[in-house]
Amino acid sequence: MTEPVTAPVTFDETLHGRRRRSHAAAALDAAPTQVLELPPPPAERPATVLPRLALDENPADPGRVAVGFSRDDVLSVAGAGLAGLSVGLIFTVVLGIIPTGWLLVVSYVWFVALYAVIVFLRNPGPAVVDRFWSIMLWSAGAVVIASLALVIGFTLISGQDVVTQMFAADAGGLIDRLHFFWQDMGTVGPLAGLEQGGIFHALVGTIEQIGIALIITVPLGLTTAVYLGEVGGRLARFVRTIVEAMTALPSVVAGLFIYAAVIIAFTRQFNGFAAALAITVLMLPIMIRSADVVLRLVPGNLREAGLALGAGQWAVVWYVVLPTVRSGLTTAIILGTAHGIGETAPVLLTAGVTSNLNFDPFNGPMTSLPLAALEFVKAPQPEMRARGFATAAFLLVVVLVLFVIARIIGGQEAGTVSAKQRVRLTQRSRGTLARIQANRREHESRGSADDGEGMPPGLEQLFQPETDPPNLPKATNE
Amino acid sequence: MKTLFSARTENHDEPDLVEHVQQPGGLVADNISAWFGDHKVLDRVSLSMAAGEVTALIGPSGCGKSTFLRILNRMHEMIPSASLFGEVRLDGDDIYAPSQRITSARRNIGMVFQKANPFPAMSIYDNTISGLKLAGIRATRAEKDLLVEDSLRKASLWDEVKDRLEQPGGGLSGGQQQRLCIARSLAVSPRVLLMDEPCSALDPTSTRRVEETIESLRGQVTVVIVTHNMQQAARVSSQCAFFLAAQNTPGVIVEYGATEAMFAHPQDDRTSDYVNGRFG
Amino acid sequence: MKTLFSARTENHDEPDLVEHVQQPGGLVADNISAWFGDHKVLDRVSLSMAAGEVTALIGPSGCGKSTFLRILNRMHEMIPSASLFGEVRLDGDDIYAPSQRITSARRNIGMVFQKANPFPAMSIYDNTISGLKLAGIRATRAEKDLLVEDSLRKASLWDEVKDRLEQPGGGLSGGQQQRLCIARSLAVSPRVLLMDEPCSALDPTSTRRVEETIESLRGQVTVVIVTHNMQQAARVSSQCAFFLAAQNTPGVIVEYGATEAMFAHPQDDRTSDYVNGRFG
Amino acid sequence: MTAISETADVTTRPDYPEAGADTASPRLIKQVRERADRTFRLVSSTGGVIVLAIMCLVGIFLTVNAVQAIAAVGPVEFLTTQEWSPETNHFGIAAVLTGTVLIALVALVVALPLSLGTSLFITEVARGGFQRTLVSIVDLMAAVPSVVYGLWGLAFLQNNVIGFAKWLSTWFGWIPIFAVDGADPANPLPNNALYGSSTFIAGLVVALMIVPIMTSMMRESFSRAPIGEREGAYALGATRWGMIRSVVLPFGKGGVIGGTMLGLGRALGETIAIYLIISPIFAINFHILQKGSNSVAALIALRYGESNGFTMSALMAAGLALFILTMIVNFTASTIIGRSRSGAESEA
Amino acid sequence: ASYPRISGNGSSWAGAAIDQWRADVAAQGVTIDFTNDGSSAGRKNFAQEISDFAVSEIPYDGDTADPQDTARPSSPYAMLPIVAGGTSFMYNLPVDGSRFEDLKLSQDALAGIFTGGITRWNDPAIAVENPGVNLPDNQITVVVRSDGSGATAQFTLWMKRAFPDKYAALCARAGCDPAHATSYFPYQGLSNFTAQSQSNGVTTYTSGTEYTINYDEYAYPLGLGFPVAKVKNAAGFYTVPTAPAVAVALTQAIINTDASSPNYLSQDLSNVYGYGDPRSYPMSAYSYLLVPAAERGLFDAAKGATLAYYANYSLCEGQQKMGDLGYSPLPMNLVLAALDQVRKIPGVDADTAASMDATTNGALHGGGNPCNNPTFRPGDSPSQNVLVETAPFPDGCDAACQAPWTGIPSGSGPTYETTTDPNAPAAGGAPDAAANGPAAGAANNAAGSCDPNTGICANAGAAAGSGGTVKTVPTVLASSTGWAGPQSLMIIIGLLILTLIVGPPLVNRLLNGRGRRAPGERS
Ligand SMILES: Nc1ncnc2c1ncn2[C@@H]1O[C@H](COP(=O)(O)OP(=O)(O)OP(=O)(O)O)[C@@H](O)[C@H]1O
Ligand SMILES: Nc1ncnc2c1ncn2[C@@H]1O[C@H](COP(=O)(O)OP(=O)(O)OP(=O)(O)O)[C@@H](O)[C@H]1O
Ligand SMILES: [Mg+2]
Ligand SMILES: [Mg+2]
Ligand SMILES: O=P([O-])([O-])[O-]
Repeated sequence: MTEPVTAPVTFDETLHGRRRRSHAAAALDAAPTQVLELPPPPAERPATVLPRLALDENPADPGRVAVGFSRDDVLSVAGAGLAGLSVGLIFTVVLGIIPTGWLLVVSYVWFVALYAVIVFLRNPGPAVVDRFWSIMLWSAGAVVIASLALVIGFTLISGQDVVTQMFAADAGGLIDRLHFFWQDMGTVGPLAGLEQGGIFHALVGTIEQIGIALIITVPLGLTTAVYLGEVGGRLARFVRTIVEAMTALPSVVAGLFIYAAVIIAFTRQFNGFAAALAITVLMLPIMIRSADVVLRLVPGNLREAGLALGAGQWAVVWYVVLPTVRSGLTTAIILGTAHGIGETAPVLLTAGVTSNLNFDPFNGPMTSLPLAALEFVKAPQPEMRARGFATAAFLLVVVLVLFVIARIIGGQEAGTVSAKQRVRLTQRSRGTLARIQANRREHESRGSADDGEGMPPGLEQLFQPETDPPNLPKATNE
Repeated sequence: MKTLFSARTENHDEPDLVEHVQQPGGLVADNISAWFGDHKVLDRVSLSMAAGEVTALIGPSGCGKSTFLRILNRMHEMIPSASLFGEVRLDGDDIYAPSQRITSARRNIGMVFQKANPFPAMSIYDNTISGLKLAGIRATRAEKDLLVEDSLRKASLWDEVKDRLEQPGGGLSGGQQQRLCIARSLAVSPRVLLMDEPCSALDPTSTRRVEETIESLRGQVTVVIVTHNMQQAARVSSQCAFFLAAQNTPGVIVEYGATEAMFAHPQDDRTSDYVNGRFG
Repeated sequence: MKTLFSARTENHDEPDLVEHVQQPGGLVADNISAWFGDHKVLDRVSLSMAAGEVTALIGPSGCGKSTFLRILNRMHEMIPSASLFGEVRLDGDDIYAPSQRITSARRNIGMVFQKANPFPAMSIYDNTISGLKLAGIRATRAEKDLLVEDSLRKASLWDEVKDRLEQPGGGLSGGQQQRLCIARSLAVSPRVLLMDEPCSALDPTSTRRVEETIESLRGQVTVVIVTHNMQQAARVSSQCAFFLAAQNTPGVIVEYGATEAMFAHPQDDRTSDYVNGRFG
Repeated sequence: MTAISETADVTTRPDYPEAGADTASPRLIKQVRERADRTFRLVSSTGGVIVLAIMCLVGIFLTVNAVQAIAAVGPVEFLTTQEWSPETNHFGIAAVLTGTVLIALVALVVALPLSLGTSLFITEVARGGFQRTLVSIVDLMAAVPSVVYGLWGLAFLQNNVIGFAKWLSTWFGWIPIFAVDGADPANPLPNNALYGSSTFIAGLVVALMIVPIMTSMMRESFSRAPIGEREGAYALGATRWGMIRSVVLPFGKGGVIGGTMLGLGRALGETIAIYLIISPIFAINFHILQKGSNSVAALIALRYGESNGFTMSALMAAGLALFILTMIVNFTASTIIGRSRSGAESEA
Repeated sequence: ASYPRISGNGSSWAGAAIDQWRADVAAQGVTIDFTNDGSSAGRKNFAQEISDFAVSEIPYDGDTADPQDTARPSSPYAMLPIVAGGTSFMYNLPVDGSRFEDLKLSQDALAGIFTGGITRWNDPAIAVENPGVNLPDNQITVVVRSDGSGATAQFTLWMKRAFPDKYAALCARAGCDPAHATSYFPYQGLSNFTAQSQSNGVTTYTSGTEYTINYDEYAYPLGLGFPVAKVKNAAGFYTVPTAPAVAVALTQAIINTDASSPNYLSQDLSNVYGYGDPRSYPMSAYSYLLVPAAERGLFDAAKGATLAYYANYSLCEGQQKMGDLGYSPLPMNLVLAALDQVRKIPGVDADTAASMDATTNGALHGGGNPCNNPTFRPGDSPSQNVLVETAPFPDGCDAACQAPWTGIPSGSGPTYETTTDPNAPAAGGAPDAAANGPAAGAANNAAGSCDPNTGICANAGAAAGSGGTVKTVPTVLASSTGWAGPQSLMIIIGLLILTLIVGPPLVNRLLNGRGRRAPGERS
């Protein structure tokens, strides 16, 4: 180490050395050290070819090969669908041996069968299986969408009178038309028409109850999830097991618990806070569980990278782990919220029911949206039932809005950016670069007085040791 | 073994091959252009890969070697935004023709990836014959047994794993996993085997074994291998194509030909610079 | 700038260095044994890594190179079953001494992993100075700006990314990501930089850039690099240690010394076989 | 300690004593944590302990309250009696618990294929905007309040599904669970009431309620099936389904089981919807298509309002039984998930 | 005065009335929270001092109380009637393809149906009341409440009092105490009974399922537009629970006037069931308000003022709208007695006290009707009930009817052609109900066809809430559910179509040898 190392092995030499063992090189050097059993090379090895010489420099953009669905696939599905429908019609409408209500079911069964046959005629076994299961997957998706559509459709149709009233000719100004959202039922009796009354009281109740529940669950839930994922240990495993078991805690049991432990024992009256506590008990495990799952997906190498930079555990969690899964955590919170917002049984046991607006969560009954829906629907009057379903529909809308908000706040997965964001970030980058360059100039003008090096003092200290080490090895292979 | 490979015999009934009459497996890429969305990454690339020989694709990173390779067995389509123009003819048939089934193209043209990807839930045995299962080919136990041994022997893996065939494939070392993937591809008797940097994640010993495996396949299967390692290209291939993508332009083949010619006296300066390690 | 590097100043108050007085960063591993559970993977390994020089660790797969490297900055402890015996002295202080903070050991001894792992939630800018944030070092905006530029320049990345500093670090190419990780490690001014096969997932161009970066660090930071690539070891290192683990025995250092000597006239036959590509 | 020799052209071969002579045992390493880290660990474990305390409080509360009732009849009778009449000191959970399990099983049988199919559809078939829309739809479905499902089941589904129930019992009545007592095939007039308010209908509604949570768990694990393995299967000439069979499903097994167990847990505890739909009977009824069923949660919802003292204790005892059942299910689930591959591994 | 907010819960039977009053006083600035979660829950919460007041159909004690009910308030309380109403019997019965809306039932038949003695619609006991109606030979599905309910308590009380044998038989079968009414309908083991939760569940189920009958508050069938059974009173006339019919019947209630009894002012309804007035509806009853008679827990004098204000309003002004809601207003004598109970509430404020005094003065000393009670005409005796006096007599009730009823009516003919049933009590058919027949206005708009095999209706869902009449297809198929003609036909046709569509290509494929596959395929 007293003299600069002269390169004992250079890239080229190594390459050469290696090539000595390769048949290509062997042929080249005419000194074959290894005889490979190869088909004899063609008598005359062609020289290499430069294909670009034969091409235009700027060709017109050619069309592209259409890949994906072939016309055959599409026609098979369409044909089988048509045939299935026809057979269904024959059985139901024409022959009448199956009730017309079963038309879709019959047609579907025939469609699947006929499609399988069609595919079988032209394709090998695996393709038939593939197409069959594709249809099954599509069907599963369709069934799920259809059921949700039925549920929502039923709710909307059952509550349509409320909407109709809103659009009625004599409903008055915009404010009057929207009375359903800003009035309560305080002065509205069972005989009142739909032009009066609304669900403002329930909306307030829902917001306050879920708000209180979130104030408790978000910090507690996320802390616990972090505890499970980052601290660990035997106790953490026990907590995780308990929490997982608790995700299935029957909501009515949670309600009973709060009813006995809070209302009977302390408050002696129904109140919104007790309901919030019951919702909390139900939301906590859901939130912890989904947050825990998300946290466990953070690649271990990110944590290692953080630790290797000299960070403490807390810093790694706060600066690396949590930001990486921000969107996942938002989803966890929203899932918990959406679940808590729809809880009925525990709220019924703890918040009581009222038609009056109540802003005070600690005193007196406080209705929430799902509870109001249930209570409305329980009433005999058609107007009340319509209000009930309209409330349920409104609840769905509220949840939908929450989802949208969460997606906006939570953003996409860490590290992915949309096209719009990319443009913005590019602009920001330009700003940052300009700032850095300005800083650099300023620093240099200040620093040129002493050493002229474009480096902050700390960096100098770091990268320019006080005394140059003697015999610093130099790059060897240039 | 008859049922198992009867399909292979059938193929000989197909129209005569234009490029390669002696042996099946000749692969011709004709005027291929490729895009990701609107980003063009390959521009009118044509290359003929001789049946039974090893063709190496070399070139700096990002020049479209992987894209080209994936176009050769229709894996390119897996990426939603991807599109392409041109023809790929396997023994004369365009694999992109509407009458062609994507699955059969891929079965005929096997592929081995940079990162070994055996099916971790399956045993080594099952991994080896997983292609049969996936293609819906029925075989008796005895046929399967023979096939497993043959394929593992071809991939030079038999001796190392014959005592633990029923253990999960994920338990092997990286190099063994890679050779298991080669064995798995060989078991469906492909005419072509594509390899995308098969050794770049392996240690030298494993690399050596894989290269030996490639040697032993010569003459039986057409091999197309992408590699970053010039020595590897020189060691294993008989033909070579140099890809290059200049700044912000799509990738093209700058030069191709016999490997020794490419390394000994390339005609293009860029090829010469690249193979001599002056860039890339 | 005081706050920024105050931690460093503290370090100078520490007891005088024994091995290297001229330059900080001398790292000495003394009689290291390591276990995973009851499985011993390193047996009494001692090695001195000279300050400001590049030391390469070579050897076949599984011989304990990574384990050794991770012991050098206490990353080994992260694995629950792992344990060790021996001392690691940085400028004379045992980093495993009870009085030593694990975080300061790791800040002084940075690490770059085989797979580039920039923080996905951070921009390139933030990734570069993430070490400051993570170590709780306060700095003004201007200080950060200068540090970002300097670190990125050190890692030969500045010109490539200066126009997209606010884009997420995950959007860079593999080689760029790896250099970003190097820049990130350099930003906290470590005395030692450990690299575990930093180029094995990179293309030659990127490899070349990383090697250039390592060159430029020579004399400033002690570098310990694990590599599978003999030529790389030859190109970048001045010292070299050959690890080997015979069948079912823990890994040991068979031979170490100046790189040229190791490659030119190794004393041990196994070393000679290994560096000449006859095994491993 | 050996230092690298000072001469560059000589390498060193360290001496090792004979193998086995080494007696070094692992060194005890103390980690000195920063204050911030100690605080962090303290705060987060406090969070964990609080949650544990809350959860245990619920369990203890149930147990303490249930003791009185269980002690009054004895655990054996409590488990084997079908009637529910705490006033006369004659009650047990045989019928209610069986009903709960039956409803949950029906729900699972319906929901499992549906959510498997949907999650595979989302991860493997749907692309781009359609995929995102589907995910949102499933999420939205999870957020539909159970009271809405209950009302829908009562007022809409019941009337429309009875025909199917009838068909099933007519043609498959020879399978005991599909039999319906009192069904009179000779009577041309319908007797729909026989098929209403059944385990089957309650199970269907509960199935819809658990589909979203099962789907999202399965989707999560399916979507993490490594791209390398997927491409490996495709490159072997696999069809999409072949790839799913050989890569996605084995990889997602843990998620499937976990999701199923989670769904089962929720199905066991579902309250309002079941309460609205079933016609509670206190006799074990294995005929799932026949009217009359029961469930612990619905029983509590039905009776809590009027219960106090001993009758309340009896309800708590039922709640405790349900609680223990869900615990068992979840312990099983976490054991299975713990052993499987998906989720646990961070494929970087 | 400013009144603090109070809350109560209880009867869903009286829920609509309470809710109406709550809305009315809210307009006057008094806030009342009320949850109609059932009488039993009301009594329990009141006893536990969680609510300030409760509404229940039955008291805590006495033979009319539910023996299963163990809740008792530990501090003094008072009980007062607040609203009267009738238990109605809603049914869903298709006859000859359309919903039948004119079902008449004797009390005996009702007891038979609800105790499991009568299980088929064409049972002679039903047929005899509905001559000429082609009653279907199908099972009666009896829909009862599964939750604890005041409606059930009132109904079982009627069974216990009027048909003790049948009630005892029911109790013997299903397990209940024949000496007490019960809030939980004993339906265990009765195969044609179905229990549903809450009034809403019971009525929704009935409206959606044919051949069913239930019991519940009259407001529910009114709201859904469904018919209720016309019940034959002791006079032999068929009535429905309209306000006058209930009022007439309740004149026979015997009031517990023992002020020291905890059940002071509770009613013994034994005489109501058998009242011979042709206008009376036998299943009439009261609902009660339970109020604290001393301060307790969170209930202080200030809250007492609110409660008193609310109770006073309910008893006077509030009775006005009861008819519209399906209830019957309280007679003045009950109002006066109830006001005495209200005075026991701690903290009654001066305004309320003055108002109550004015009411009492008006009724007893000719001070007019400041209470504005609809049953009271100033100057009358408080026990006189205007509603009773003006209640219309049923059609077919001649002048003799005006007095205690004596003779067989003549006049309006029967709706249906009579079959010569010797047992028919009135040859000309029974007189129709007094006023506003329940579903008189129900439109026959929703026509549709339902298949007798599958039960699927073409316009399924139209039944719920539409008030429409669902027509069934009157075809009678012989034993259609076994393996018979249609099923065989189905299979044969299926096979035929299969062969026609799929056969040729399959044969072709087989003939050409299995090996021919698409080009490029080589598995
Ligand atoms: N999925 C994709 N979406 C969009 N662009 C892509 C995608 N995959 C590759 N590209 C782009 O296509 C070009 C060619 O990539 P390709 O992977 O084929 O290069 P390569 O030669 O294989 O590089 P390497 O040696 O690094 O593997 C690159 O510019 C790359 O950024
Ligand atoms: N987390 C772990 N748990 C148990 N054993 C381990 C763990 N990590 C490594 N080992 C074992 O320790 C030994 C040394 O592994 P190490 O990763 O240090 O080798 P290496 O030289 O870095 O190999 P490579 O070149 O493949 O990276 C191997 O036998 C390995 O199986
Ligand atoms: Mg590539
Ligand atoms: Mg390693
Ligand atoms: O009024 P009830 O709800 O008790 O019938």
